[in-house]
Amino acid sequence: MKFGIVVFPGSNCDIDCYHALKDTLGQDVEYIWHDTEEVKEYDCVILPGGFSYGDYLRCGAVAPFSRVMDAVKVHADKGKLLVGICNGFQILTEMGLLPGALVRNKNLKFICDTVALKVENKETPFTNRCTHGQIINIPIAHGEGNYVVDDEELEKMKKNGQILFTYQENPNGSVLDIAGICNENKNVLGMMPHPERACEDLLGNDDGKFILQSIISFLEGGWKSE
Amino acid sequence: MKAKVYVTPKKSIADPQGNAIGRALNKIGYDKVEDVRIGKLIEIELGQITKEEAEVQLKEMCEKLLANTVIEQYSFEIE
Amino acid sequence: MKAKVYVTPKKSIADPQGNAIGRALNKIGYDKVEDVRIGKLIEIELGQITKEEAEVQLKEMCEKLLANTVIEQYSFEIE
Amino acid sequence: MNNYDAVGLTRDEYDRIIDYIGREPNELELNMYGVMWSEHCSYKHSRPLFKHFPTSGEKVLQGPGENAGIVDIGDNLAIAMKIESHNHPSAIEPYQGAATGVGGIIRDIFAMGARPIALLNSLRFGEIEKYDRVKYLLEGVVEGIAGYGNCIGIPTVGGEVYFNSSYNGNPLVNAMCVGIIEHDKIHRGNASGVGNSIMYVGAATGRDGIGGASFASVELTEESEEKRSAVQVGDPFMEKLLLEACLELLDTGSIVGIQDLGAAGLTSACCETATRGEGGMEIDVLKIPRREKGMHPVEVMISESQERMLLIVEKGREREVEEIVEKWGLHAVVIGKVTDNDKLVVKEGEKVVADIPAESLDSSGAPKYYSDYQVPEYYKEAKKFKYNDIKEPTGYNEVLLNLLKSPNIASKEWIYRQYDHMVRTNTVVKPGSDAAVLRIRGTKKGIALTTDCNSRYCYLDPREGSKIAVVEAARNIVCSGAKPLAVTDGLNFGNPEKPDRYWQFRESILGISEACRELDTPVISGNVSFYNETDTHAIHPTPIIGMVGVLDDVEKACTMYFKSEGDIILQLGETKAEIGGSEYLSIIHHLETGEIPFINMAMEKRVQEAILEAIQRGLLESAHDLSEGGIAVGLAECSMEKGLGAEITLNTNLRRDLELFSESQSRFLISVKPANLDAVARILEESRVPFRSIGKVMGNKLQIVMNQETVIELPVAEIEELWRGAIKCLIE
Ligand SMILES: Nc1ncnc2c1ncn2[C@@H]1O[C@H](COP(=O)(O)OP(=O)(O)O)[C@@H](O)[C@H]1O
Ligand SMILES: [Mg+2]
Repeated sequence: MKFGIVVFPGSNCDIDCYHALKDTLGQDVEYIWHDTEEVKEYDCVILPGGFSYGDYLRCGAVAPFSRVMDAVKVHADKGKLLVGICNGFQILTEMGLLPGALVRNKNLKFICDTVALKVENKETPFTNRCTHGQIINIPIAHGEGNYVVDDEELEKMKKNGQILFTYQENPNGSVLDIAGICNENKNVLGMMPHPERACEDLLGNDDGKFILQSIISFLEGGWKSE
Repeated sequence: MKAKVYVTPKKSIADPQGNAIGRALNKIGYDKVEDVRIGKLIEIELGQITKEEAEVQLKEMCEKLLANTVIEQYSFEIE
Repeated sequence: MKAKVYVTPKKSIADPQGNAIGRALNKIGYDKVEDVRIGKLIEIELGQITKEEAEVQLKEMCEKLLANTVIEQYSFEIE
Repeated sequence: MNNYDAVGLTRDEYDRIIDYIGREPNELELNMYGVMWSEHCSYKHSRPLFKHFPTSGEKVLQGPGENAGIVDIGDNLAIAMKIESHNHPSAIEPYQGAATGVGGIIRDIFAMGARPIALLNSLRFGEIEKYDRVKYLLEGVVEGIAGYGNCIGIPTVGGEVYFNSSYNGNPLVNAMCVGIIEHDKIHRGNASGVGNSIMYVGAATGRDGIGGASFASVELTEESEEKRSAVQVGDPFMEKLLLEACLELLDTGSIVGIQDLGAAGLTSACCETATRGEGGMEIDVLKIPRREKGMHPVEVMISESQERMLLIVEKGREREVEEIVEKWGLHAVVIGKVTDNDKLVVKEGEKVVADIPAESLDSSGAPKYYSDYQVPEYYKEAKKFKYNDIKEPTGYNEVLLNLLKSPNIASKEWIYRQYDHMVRTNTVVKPGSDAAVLRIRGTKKGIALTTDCNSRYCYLDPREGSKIAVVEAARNIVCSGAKPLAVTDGLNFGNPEKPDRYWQFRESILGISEACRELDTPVISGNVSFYNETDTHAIHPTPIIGMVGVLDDVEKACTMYFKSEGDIILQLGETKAEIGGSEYLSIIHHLETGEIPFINMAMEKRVQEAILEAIQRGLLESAHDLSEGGIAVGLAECSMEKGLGAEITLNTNLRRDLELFSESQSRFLISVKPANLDAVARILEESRVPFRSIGKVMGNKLQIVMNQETVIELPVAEIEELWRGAIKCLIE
């Protein structure tokens, strides 16, 4: 079982994901440089947080044109797991792999804090280790995490159980307090909060493990076909 | 050749920055201001290229990168 | 009445955003792009107000709030 | 005759140039001297006093004089650190001024070969309640710091913010960066090896910041407001690429020397690397990548465009350097070579446009001034204040609430919530406690970081106040369980050519030096910013002390918050009738006067050592030093994080307001499990530290009974709401 973390110019949570998976959870994990075409077989690819290409113009707008992204799309199309955290979530919406978009926080400020999330659907590769309605505390650090999506799409997402995490106290103005979603096929996750920042007692919080462990359990249990 | 690209948030999409600026303008006395929306003005210097070509390319650039058509609309002018 | 305000970085001021987007456009194949500068387009809905008044007010708003005249220049149009 | 005035030089200085080069300088040369001999670059008024600082020690691997200081933390690891001011640029364009301040200090750290791991910032603003401009500055500065630090992915883990009328019109923005490095990887800005190539990497050079260094060396007047071309724009994305590229390059062994381009741009970088290395250098301005057309050699040589580095590359390995740099999406170009003729030669193509002895340009060649100094009138006047001059307030609940919501004491959460303080997942103690603590990966160790300076004390008594700044920094470090190691100082003062200001500066240096010597925390780097004054007044002397400490076991890190009900609260140190210069006097009685608290260094050291021992033995639940607002505010601060109240009894002979709000030094609040009380008491007794048990962590109210009378009784939730929301409330 292998994790791959894509490194774009300007990524800065790549190393945090790496440490969380490798040091804390003992997983096999590698960095994937943005400028490669060939991508090995990974079971789960992570687009980490940070400011890819400076996040100039719009967050995550340029990263989809990196050479590696064709292969990442193929990976996702095969039904394999693709996770976008923070900037990674923004990139996934820019690529159209997830619906909607992320705009500036309602208060127009960058917010770094630890917030309470509610798990809305535990029947996914990303949440199977959680209980339904469980509250987990996960850090956020973003200026543009205000999720917007049209009503029609939102209805669809609700019906499909694509809304995975909601904020208990909405920090950024997201519609329906949305903090994290997945695609229809439930193999692509996008979330603004950073589970990789909450994997150690030393840092005061290890709730992030619920999410990363869910992924590991899912992968260990073999592919679930729906 | 020079081009100007205008990218603005779609009507249906909230514009927190525009709202904040609108409120601030009201607060400092401009009470006629009813609505403010903030978009982008992108000025592009294009080299030797025909106007037709420029139009094709600009449209592509907007669709691909300069605007996120889920939330934004765009238009452009070539000088 | 509707107005459009254009705010752009002054010529002498570096525009890292514009440069980065210029480079990105080159990289995805638009090699004719020589320079990109990114500014703001602010659309303002003004209520019942004469054109002259609007002009005076818009200039003030730009100086006070809409543009940071230390690094930006502005212009506007009234429709 | 050239116009030496226009480049900020005096007639005498001009003559000195002629002495050095044996002829009249041309325009380019004159400008190069102008920027290099500006106060900002040459330290001409401050350098003579630096000899007082203790700068060496067993653990110091690099003292002042390089891009940053370096101190050993064991395990073959060391910490690089430095603080730098960006006051004038921030006064004019707060966002970009602060952002480029952060960018500049980060470059200083990775120019040593260290990986930046943390940022701090020390801010001073005018009266926020009174002026919209101050709010604008605060918002802009904080956003600028956030914008840069967050994007580049270095956590901003601490700092301080104070408000005082002396900063009306002259805010202070000091940024500090801390990096980590292995002992054998330390690099320096040396241009050594004749024939080695000088390479330029990073952003193109534009006309920005022209005159920036000389600009920072004049008072803010109407006229200087117009020199706005000096505004530079930060590009954190470029800097991230530059940072990664440089660190990768330094690992290849192809880099002989590395230097960031800061104040005075290429001129300074070339001259400094040349004089530290073989002595000479030759460069061609036509090779410098430019942002604008038609730039004159003068503009290229003194431009302060951001995100640029100079590399001295082993001859023959240029291609290797280019490849790595290109991998990161940047370009590197050869602009010249190292020579050994002690000259800095600038060419424009084949034409020599400047030819000057490199040493004459830098601080060894620049003039030094020993200004006159004079004790100001206010200093003696202030000492006449007696506390009997003020009336004792009635209703201490209200007094405490007023203090807690005053911007100097109120929570700074509105600010640090905008900073990513967690990225890189090493932040063990986040902003909000006394010092930030970071774990050092691959070891059991941690480091603690803080910045401190009570500038009101430094105004009323620059020498004692500066000592207190150092010991307060050390207290914050000690409260988090770390042993203080070294200091970086950001000295912000008024015009040094005025005798009273120079006196303040001199006294302050003497105070810092004494305290650093006593605590064995050498000064390893620093920065001086003079001319922080407007037409009407100077700022309070503000010598900001940035300090690093080390924890051998990061798991033992301690915070200031009460942890559980039933813990016993001890006050260490003695409370005396010391209210001069206090926050209480300022907020409640609107007075900024009096004799500041006395500091007994011997006692201070004993208390600090005792606390450290107790924390290292795992005996303390919390530790917090008492500073602004005295014991009443201190207790409130310990209560809020977890909403735990306290039942406190204070028996005293002092007037009640003095007991509650005195700012006597060397005092701490600790909380202890009853089972550990004896062990803690033994440590304190052995160290001859006075202490008293004052109550228990209990309930959800803060209750203080004094001499049998309840003087304060407030729900923690109420205190907290007010304290947490105060700054936000003032701004919005
Ligand atoms: N500008 C700032 N940036 C980041 N953190 C800050 C800033 N100002 C204050 N803080 C944090 O708020 C807390 C309280 O600061 P302060 O009152 O200055 O502490 P102390 O009195 O113990 O020195 C500290 O953790 C400090 O690091
Ligand atoms: Mg403290």
